[in-house]
Amino acid sequence: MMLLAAPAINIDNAFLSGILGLIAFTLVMTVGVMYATWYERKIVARMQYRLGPTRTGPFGLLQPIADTFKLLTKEDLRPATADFIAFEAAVFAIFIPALMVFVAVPFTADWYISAIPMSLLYILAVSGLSFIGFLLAGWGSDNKYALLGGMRAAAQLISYEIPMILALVAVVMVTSTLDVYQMILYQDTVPLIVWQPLAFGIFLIASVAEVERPPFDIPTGESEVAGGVFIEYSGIRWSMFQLSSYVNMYAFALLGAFVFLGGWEWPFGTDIGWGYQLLLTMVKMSFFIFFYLLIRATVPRLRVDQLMSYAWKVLIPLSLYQIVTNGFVIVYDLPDVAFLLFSGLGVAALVYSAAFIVKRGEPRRPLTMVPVRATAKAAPPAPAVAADVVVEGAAT
Amino acid sequence: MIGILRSLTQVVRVIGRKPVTIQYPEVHREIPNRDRAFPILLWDAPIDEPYCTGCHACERACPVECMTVVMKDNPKHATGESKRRKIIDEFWIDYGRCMRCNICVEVCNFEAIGMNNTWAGHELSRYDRKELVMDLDMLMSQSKAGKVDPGLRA
Amino acid sequence: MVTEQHDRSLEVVDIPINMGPQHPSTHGVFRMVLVLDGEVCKDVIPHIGYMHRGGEKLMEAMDFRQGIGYCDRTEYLAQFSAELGYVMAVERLMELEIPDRAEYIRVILTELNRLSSHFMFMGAFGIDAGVFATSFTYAFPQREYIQELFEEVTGDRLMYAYFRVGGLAWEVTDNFVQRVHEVLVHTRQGLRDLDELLTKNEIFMVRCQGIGAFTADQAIAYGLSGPMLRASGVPWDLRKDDPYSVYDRFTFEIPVGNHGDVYDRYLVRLEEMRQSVNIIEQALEQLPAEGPIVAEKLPRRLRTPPGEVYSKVEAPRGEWGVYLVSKGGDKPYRLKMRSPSFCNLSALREMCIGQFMADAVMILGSMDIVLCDVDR
Amino acid sequence: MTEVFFYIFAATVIGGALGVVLLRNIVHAALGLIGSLLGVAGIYILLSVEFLALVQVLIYGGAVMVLILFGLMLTRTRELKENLDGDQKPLAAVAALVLLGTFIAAFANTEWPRDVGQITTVPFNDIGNALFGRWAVPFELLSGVLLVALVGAIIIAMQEEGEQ
Repeated sequence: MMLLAAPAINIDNAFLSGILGLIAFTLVMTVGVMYATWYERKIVARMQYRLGPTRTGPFGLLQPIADTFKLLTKEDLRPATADFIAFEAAVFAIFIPALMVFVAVPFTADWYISAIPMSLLYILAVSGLSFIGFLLAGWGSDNKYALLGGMRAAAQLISYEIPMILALVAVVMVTSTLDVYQMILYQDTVPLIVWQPLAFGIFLIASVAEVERPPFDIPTGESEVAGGVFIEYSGIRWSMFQLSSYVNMYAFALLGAFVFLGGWEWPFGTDIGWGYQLLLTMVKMSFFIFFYLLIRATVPRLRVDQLMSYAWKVLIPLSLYQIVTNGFVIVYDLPDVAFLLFSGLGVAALVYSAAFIVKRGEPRRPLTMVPVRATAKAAPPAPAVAADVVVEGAAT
Repeated sequence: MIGILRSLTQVVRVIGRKPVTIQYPEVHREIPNRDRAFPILLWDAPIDEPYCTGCHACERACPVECMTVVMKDNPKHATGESKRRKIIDEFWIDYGRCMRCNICVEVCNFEAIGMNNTWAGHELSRYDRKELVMDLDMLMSQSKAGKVDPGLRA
Repeated sequence: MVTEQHDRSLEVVDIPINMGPQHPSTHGVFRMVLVLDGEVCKDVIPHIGYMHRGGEKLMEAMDFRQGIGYCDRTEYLAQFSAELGYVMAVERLMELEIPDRAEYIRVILTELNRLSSHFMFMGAFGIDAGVFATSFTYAFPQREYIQELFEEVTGDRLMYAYFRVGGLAWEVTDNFVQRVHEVLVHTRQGLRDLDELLTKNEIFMVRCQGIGAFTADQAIAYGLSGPMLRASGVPWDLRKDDPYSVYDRFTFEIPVGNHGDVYDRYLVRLEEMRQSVNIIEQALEQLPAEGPIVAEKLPRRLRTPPGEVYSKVEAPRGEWGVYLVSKGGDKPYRLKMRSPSFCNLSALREMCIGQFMADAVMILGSMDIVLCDVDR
Repeated sequence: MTEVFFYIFAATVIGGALGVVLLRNIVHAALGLIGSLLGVAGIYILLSVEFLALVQVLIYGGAVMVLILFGLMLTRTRELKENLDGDQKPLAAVAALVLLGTFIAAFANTEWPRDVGQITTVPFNDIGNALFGRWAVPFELLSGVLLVALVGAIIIAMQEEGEQ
């Protein structure tokens, strides 16, 4: 039984090491999330001609700590008509599964909390539990916005879990293991993103939906349901929601890095030290995080019916296609390139699908331009003024 | 998908551009000479008295009636130091009501009132709205100290 | 132990949801009650009046110069258009001849104001669509350059009170023409940014297309004006159809939509901004270098002859009209503002019924209302 | 140590089940059901059938509960004031007693494995092979039934929408 701090300490008791690992992990994760928010604010600010936090400490580095203290000392409100049990339990029902996912995550070759033989299934099963919290929060807040948000959240989580699981099933067919650790070892030469680009694309999209980040943030859509399920929460409870949403983001980024990008195995193998492995994992993870941030700043929110139809009409058929073609390749023992071939065709379909969902009804006609001619005589012209002014800061 | 990719490249391109943020309390944006914040009274430095004679023109013209003017006989006129027979005694402007329309400046016959065009005219936050009612000393203090050069007059 | 008999059939209940006056996407203190069947709006009940201050009545108690400040405060995103409508009404009553230079400066500033107002729309509309403030921060720095120009010229960032009966309050700054050219560089960049970010984005398109569509007949029946009307396919623009000021001296194009939906309204506004840049450039070329900026023989105290007049201008949001009755003297006897926001907002219910809740937000955003203008 | 966990899980299962029956608030009862189902998953883990435990969490804890909660929350359960007991209470009691007797009889007559300490683990691959090899036909039949149910549900839902 490995311990989180296995390279440093050795504890034989499985329970003790597990509990210690969880505690240490929760603390590390909390700090990590605090700085994820800082990173997000800085990066997104630069995408928007802004600077982001600058006041607290150098480069605003103390901003997360200030925010934490603010949130912790804030008045904790509960609506008088809220359902006590549902309202209070919802926080934990979201928070605990989010952190439980990390029990099975192998950060490096010998650095994980618990080796679970079916860790992929475990991660999916546990992360799928969080919808209970959303439903309870939505119903327990006794607020119509929250109810609407909770229903949207549950429907969305359930819908996007299916393409996500199917995409991972396709990967499982290739690697023929349910253990994330084994899957990483499988990718010692070529990462799975090469053989299964379609599954990767589906996983990427579905994971954005699972962590409810834009463009799939309709359960909390600020401009529609004004915070959705979180609308009645404040202070520590609200920050726990935020914490778990970021922890979820980490979890899926890690899962993607392990399953599709080769985790700590590719391209250097297991021989390098655990420090480098951890670094490699983090780098791969931050690709995903950056992607999440990028589309957050760019893409508008989908509508709830479009969200559903995208999952059911595009992602699920494509993931089934991936499974079927994988089956062909495995049964008829075709070379690995066939994986890439079939999957690549699917990716083309996925790219096309974005245009496909746009199509509705008659074709668009461009604007008609009605010309207006000058009818009156202009005033005598002014003396020439330099029209080609060059302004600093204006990019071409 | 092409459209989304175009959006993404646009967003990434902006990362390289210069942010437009001005770090406000440390860096003050340069405000133009014509800027009009709130009306203040001007100080006739050579004679060492306000220009304002308390003629009530601005008070009558103010659309929101934020001014109160009381005039008195000018003591310096008796000694011959000043040509102004009457002079301002009390002057209140409620900055909380003023809508900064510039009309008081336009109607003033003595060029005695001007719009503050310094940052001091903008940074006027108070804890109590009663403190926004400025009396003669407050209205005059900036001009008296020679910090104001009202740019815009009409 | 027998309980009362109750109806076993499922009773379907619609959820009334109160949106506003403090909802993030109602653009001010607008409140609407959405009656939702699941996510679909079955009814929309708008509530207005939270901002009502009796502006028209206030202006009846003020002389013509004092009233200008209230025009700014009524239409606080298109102040110059509002001022122009009011000032033109008084000028028509007094039969004043406005010097050319003043007219050109008015046109330049009004068109710049249209740019700044449409920038505001682009930013807020992106947020309604769910772009995390990126459209907003693309639009606002560029809008800020325009605001700075206005501040240099008029002395104020928002409440200009610069157009006066008979001309302008004071001369523009010496480097005005050059400054406008500088600002236009930024404006073009902002237009490019927003165009790249939104126009072809598939998700943006799918959110906008086919939403809140109005045919030309419906649009005319509801008295829509401005981009809302033009998006529905009616090429009606007061700058073309009833030219005021010196608009008959410019060559430009009026964009007209073919679908009448939210996406067309967005496109029409985007194209209008390009045309505004075009008009400003022409106006800068034609702007007389020197000349009076105030009409001759302007009395110190403005007094109108008795009579009534309706003057209208093409404001960014549509037809901004001022109906003014005078019985002589220095104050209007009766003043009525025909505000485009109010008339456009009347179509909200018709547009929203049968659409999704998220679409209702988009439709409201596409109307680009100014609540102060609605309530007055 | 394992016993402690067993008792914790067992208490969760029984407590959750009691909650389902006894709690007045129907959403709280559903919460009890979730607890009960997750407790069962815990017992599966103690029995070293992780696959079953995870599937229990995934299917019962996830998919089934979401339907129940959806249904309960979208109906106006809070205003459901009337007594849910009917005048058939004695009959129900008789039925329950008969069921209990059957269970006890079955429990007593079953021949349980002697060695409780030894847990025979079933390899995950065997389950898969059995499911798609030996039991392939029943499995496919079952999925056909489910598909029919799914299509039927869609048709019913579409009809209701059309009626409005």
